[in-house]
Amino acid sequence: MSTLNLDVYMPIVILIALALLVAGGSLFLGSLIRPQHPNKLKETAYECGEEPVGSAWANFNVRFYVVALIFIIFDVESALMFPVAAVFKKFNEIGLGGTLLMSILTFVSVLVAGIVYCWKKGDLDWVKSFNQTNQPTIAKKD
Amino acid sequence: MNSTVVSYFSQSNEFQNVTNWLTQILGFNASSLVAFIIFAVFSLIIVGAMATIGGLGTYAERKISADLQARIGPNRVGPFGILQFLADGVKMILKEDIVTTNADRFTFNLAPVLCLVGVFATLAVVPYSSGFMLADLNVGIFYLVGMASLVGVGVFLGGYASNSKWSMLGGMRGASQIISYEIPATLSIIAIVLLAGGLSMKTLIDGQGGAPQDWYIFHNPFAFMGFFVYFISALAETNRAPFDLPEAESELVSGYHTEYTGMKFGLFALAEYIEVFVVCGVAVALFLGGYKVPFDLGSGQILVEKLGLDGMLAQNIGQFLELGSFFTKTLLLYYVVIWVRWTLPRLRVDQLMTLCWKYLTPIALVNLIGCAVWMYAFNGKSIFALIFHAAGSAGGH
Amino acid sequence: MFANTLFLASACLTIGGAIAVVYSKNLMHACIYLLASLFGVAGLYTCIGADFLAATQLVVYAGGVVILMLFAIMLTGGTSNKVNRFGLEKIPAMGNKKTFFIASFAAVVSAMIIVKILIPVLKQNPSSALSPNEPTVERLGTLLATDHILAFEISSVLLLGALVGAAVISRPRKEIHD
Amino acid sequence: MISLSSYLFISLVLFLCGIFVMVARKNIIAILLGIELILNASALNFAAYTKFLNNNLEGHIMSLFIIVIAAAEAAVGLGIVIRFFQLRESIHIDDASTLQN
Amino acid sequence: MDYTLTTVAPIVLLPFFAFVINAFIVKRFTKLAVGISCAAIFGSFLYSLKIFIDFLSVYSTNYYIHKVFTWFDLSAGEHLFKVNMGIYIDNMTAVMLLMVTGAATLIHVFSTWYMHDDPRFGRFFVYLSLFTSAMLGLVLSDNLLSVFIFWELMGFCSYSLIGFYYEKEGAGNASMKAFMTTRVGDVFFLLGILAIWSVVGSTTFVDMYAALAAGKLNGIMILGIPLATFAGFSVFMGTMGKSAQVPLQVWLPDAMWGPTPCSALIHAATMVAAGVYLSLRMYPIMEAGHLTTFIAYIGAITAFGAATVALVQTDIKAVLAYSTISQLGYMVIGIGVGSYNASFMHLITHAVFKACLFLSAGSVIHSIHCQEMPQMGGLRKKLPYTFFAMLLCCFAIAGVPFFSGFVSKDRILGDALVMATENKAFIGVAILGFGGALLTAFYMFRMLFLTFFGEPRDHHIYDHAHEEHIGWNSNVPLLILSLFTLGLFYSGSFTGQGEVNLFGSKYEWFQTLIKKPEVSTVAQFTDYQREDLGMTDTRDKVALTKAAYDSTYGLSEEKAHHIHVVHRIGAVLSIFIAFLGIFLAYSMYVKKTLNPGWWTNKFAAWTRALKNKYYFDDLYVGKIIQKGLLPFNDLLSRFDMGFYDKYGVDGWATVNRWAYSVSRWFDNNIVDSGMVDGTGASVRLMNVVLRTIQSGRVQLYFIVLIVVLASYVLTLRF
Repeated sequence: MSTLNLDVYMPIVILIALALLVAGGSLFLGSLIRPQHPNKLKETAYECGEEPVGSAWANFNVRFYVVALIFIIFDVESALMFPVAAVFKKFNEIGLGGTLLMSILTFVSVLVAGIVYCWKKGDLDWVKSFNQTNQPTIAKKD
Repeated sequence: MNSTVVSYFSQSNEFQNVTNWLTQILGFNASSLVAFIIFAVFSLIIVGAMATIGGLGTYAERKISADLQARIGPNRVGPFGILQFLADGVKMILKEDIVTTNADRFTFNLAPVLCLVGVFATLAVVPYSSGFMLADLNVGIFYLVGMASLVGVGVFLGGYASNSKWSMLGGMRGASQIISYEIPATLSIIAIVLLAGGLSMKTLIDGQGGAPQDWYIFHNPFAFMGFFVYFISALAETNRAPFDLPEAESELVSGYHTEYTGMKFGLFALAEYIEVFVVCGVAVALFLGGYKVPFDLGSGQILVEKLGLDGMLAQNIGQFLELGSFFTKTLLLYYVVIWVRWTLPRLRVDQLMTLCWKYLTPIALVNLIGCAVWMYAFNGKSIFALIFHAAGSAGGH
Repeated sequence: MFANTLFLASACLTIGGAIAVVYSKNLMHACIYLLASLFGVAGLYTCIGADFLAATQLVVYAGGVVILMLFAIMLTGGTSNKVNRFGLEKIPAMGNKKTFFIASFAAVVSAMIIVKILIPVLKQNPSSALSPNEPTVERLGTLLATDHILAFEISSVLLLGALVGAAVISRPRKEIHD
Repeated sequence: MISLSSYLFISLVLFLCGIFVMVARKNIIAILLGIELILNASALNFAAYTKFLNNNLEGHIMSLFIIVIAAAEAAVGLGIVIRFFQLRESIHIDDASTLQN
Repeated sequence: MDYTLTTVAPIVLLPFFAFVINAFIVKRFTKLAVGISCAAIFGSFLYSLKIFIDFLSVYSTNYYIHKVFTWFDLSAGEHLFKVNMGIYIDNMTAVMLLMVTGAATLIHVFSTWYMHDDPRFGRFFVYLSLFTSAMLGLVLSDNLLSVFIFWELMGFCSYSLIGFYYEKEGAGNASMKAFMTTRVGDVFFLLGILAIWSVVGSTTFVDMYAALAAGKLNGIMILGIPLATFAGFSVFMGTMGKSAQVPLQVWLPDAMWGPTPCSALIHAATMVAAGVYLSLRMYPIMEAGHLTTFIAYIGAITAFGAATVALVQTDIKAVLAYSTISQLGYMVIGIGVGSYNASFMHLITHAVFKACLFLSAGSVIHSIHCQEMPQMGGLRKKLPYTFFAMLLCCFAIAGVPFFSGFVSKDRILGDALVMATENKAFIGVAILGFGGALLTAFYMFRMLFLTFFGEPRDHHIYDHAHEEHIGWNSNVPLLILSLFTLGLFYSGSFTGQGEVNLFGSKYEWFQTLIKKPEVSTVAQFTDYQREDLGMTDTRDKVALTKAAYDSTYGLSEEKAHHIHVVHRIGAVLSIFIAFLGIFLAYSMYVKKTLNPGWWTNKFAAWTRALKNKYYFDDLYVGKIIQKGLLPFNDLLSRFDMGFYDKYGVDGWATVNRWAYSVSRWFDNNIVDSGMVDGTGASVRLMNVVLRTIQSGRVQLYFIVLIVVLASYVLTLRF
């Protein structure tokens, strides 16, 4: 098993364990010494001193989702770009930089087309312009 | 494992002796065990150092803000109030732990731990010096990006679990801000990866030199812009001002950790301050020459030749110089981060999104393409190399 | 030693997470368990030297897909049980005894299929001599830039399609009537 | 311990959990979770086979593209779910049984 | 001179890219689009000129360039399935390229004048670019498959161009007619390709010649017909469709519905030339299939029949259209009588003078906005340049010595005469050929005299003829083209050997460069290599000396003498015939010593037949489609209704109904009587059953999927 060279990952595991340890340890330590006087008022959610109205787990605006969507597309794009970018220097040294450059350009430009589309259609605008009346209506009904 | 702590130590004879001795005693190959012990010790050291830096960060923040606002700041605990962070820590532990009735307990407890795990795991690949690196992964920077995105999940879950409207808004905003700004940051990183030709931190830093003209920030105009794009995105990713929308106290009370008290809040804060350090360290490693020291002092060769020092000793001195170099640059950036916080007003949420998607991301894409074209056109030479080459050929022969 | 530990931990995390996803009664918790399971899968990738895949797993799943799912859960009203204006159960339950029974039937049947297919494969006993792990990033990059260049380019078109399609679908729109 | 059969076993378990979730749940998002599990199982299989059988990295490429496709699928799938929710105020799978309206 | 695929590709790709770019920008930047099209075709022309000059500098019959690459390879083990694509350039291709690009360039230039006030000015050039690039691709192709691809592309373009004025009903019908008629030929062509592929395993010309030489095609029968005959006939059917031979000639006269420049392109450089070009390439197969007599007669009938129809046409473009069919007939005669290079030469010369004629006609039509010859007359003074160009072209087409038409047509007729002396079967061909030549001279000069001579018959039109609107871009193409109607350019010698001879000489470049692909000698072509990218170049330079020429065309002394004598007779005969035709036309339409009305009255039935184009259209529409296809259609529909519906569908319904009733009884009495009580009709019951299956519940589908898969997999034995 020593051939697998997995020892490099040791510190990561150790650090994750340490993080759990620090968090758990401090919480456990605190639970021994800290006061514990819960009452009903203390355990209500903060809403500027008023009684909380309803649950906070309500519907949210869909534009959060659109942002996350563009993000995940670019995330995946970067995941594909990383290895190609890593070999770019090597390819450039052996004289294949031009072809790789072209393929990177193609790849990126297609995605740029996507973001331009979203830009033009206003998906990137957080506040929609006022003459645009396509605000979500159902989501706000209840 | 070519440039981690263990490999650095394994250069010395004592390490071999200890390993052999342990192997004889225990009856199996103990190199892994020794490595584990060394890693554990150094992880503890780093975590300790980071906790201190995080704590000192809070102190520095208050002190610097006081300076900027012509106040004195904390001055009671210890000399110049420097032990203030210890007092804060003790206070955190002693505070009552409140979980609201409607909260999702499991998630509520998990969220700060997730943040902390994400940040601590990134510490493994931060290059402190050429010999003092916990893990030199082949995918180092990419791994860092992945682990750092755990913080977004933590923030979101923290906001969700509280079941408070302020928290929920803060959590949603925080998560979408973190993921949004990850894009320009990642694109800037890809541009540097293009220049360096590898993902491991060692490769990224070895492509640079000690002197500023060898840093990637001055490699070409696009990388120069890329540094600022990365730095702004990093600020936003760590929810620092002027991007502290998720915890905007004037509108969201305290954002996603409104309902958190005591040590759980402390964990969020610790994670945030350490993350600031990490992103500053990454900025240094990627753009500002990392741990490199001018005149190749880091490897100690010059000390051996000029001063006739022992090889191992010279190397150790070099390591400390490198550590100093890295920490100096990083802490300078850390200072800039705090400075920015108290100088610039907070952005509105729509300005935040506009800045990310309509300015930083297109600029980062242009930088990426520009770096690729530069690499292709000038065969990977930096702008200074070109200028020196041109000047040399103009002046000489 | 460490390799085995890492493998066991990852495997436990993976399987435990997956089973927790199955038995969780709360959608949000199920999502977190899924995250744990995906983390375990990343660990399993590292155990066989697929370091880049592991990092991709972290970046895309932990950073991307899980966040997206959490957002989607919030956008569809969180996990609280409510009754909507049609009198329907708005946020459906995570299943009941009947569906679990059917699901276990389906799982057993598909397990039979897979085992039936796998047994001859395992009987051939492929060489279990492990080759040492090597850095994969450069090789992957070379493969992506040469042999699989078409897939690389076409995946950008796929992503473009996904972006445009999903943006169009989820764009806020005024309802035509009512 | 690290062997092909153990990897196949893990991916089998992942796959079965995915199937189970897909069939047992009535919540569309939960079903998407199950799909993610299944996709992960297949990606893991590819990586394991390429490690234990031939050690060229074709399987890694395949896994990489599975991850890419899984992300795209999640994006579009969740978009559909959100749209459906906007129309019907429900994410019950049995409400999504008609092609029109 | 080292051509590869990538260096030759611009010839095709320049117009093609012009097409692609223009398709996007044509709406907004019409002028720019037109400029791009013209520049692209001019670039192709320059490149073709370079290739042509390079080939001339080698000056060898055997020199050729053949590059192949593997398009796709689906071979699995023994089973080879590999499709190659490539280019094949020999002397013929080089000449053809020059002709196509040259004529197309001039037509493009002319169109900038002719179409400039058309609302769809830009779109016309989009089509022109695609059309030209398709033709160039066809010419460069080395195999039948890519020929077919470009062939169909041209079919589509001609469809678009003929129906360019799609507001007019006639144009729409004409485009449909052209498309459908050529489609009849195309189906046969495809059959021929498949037949060849099935035996040769490749569609490349050289492979085909090699297979022919190796005797692979011998003894293979398809439907009781020898393969060579079948394939040759099928491919020739394609030619008949594309090159408008009897009986598929009906589309070409209607093609004049398109704008005149596009008619010029179709009739001269591209579409109809493609058919003849293909036949020339496939000549060895046709020869091996003993099809020459058939081909010669098809050609002769076309040549003569079309000429007779042209006699009575009054529309200037119709006359030209029929003259095209007639001249194509001569080319086909040339193929039939083995006059290979004369046929090809006629293709080139005809392309030049026919393009010029059409452009001149376009000039006339655009100036007076009228196409009817009886309303013209006396335009000589109004349109002097056009008149000059048209005069030269009429000399050429009529076969007056020193003009190109004489050089090529005379040789075809001479060879026909030679064949007639050797083989009695060809006597009819020769007679029809010479008769057609007489009629050609007559009707061409009839057209010329009616248009340009005499008194203006319609003063309104005459006065409004506006020469002043005619710019350089209309006259220059005409004059350039008319210059090339001189025979000198075709019968001259590029090597400096020998004199320019009235009857041609052994050293004229056409005669020496264009050689019939002889199957015995083409076997050497098989040794070309196919490497991965196919960038191999097997060139075989043979300096052509007189001795080499004589040995190649080695003929016995007496036979050569015989041919010489017959050729001389044929030449004298055709000169006589040409002048006779011109004289007749002159005396009828200028001197008016002969009254054309008398002739039409005398042969009234014939005139009617001619006016109705020998009733071909009526035959096709009235007899074949109405009487043949529609009843068949009826039969099929009756079969459908009477058999399928009655026994198949209704019977199945009966079975189903029976099943419903059984299941209803079952459900009613045994399963759940309460459930079925409400559902009266069995159809509704079935509805319910089906609805439960088709519930839209994805999970249910999924389980069914798993179960089905399991039941399949678990029965397998590994």
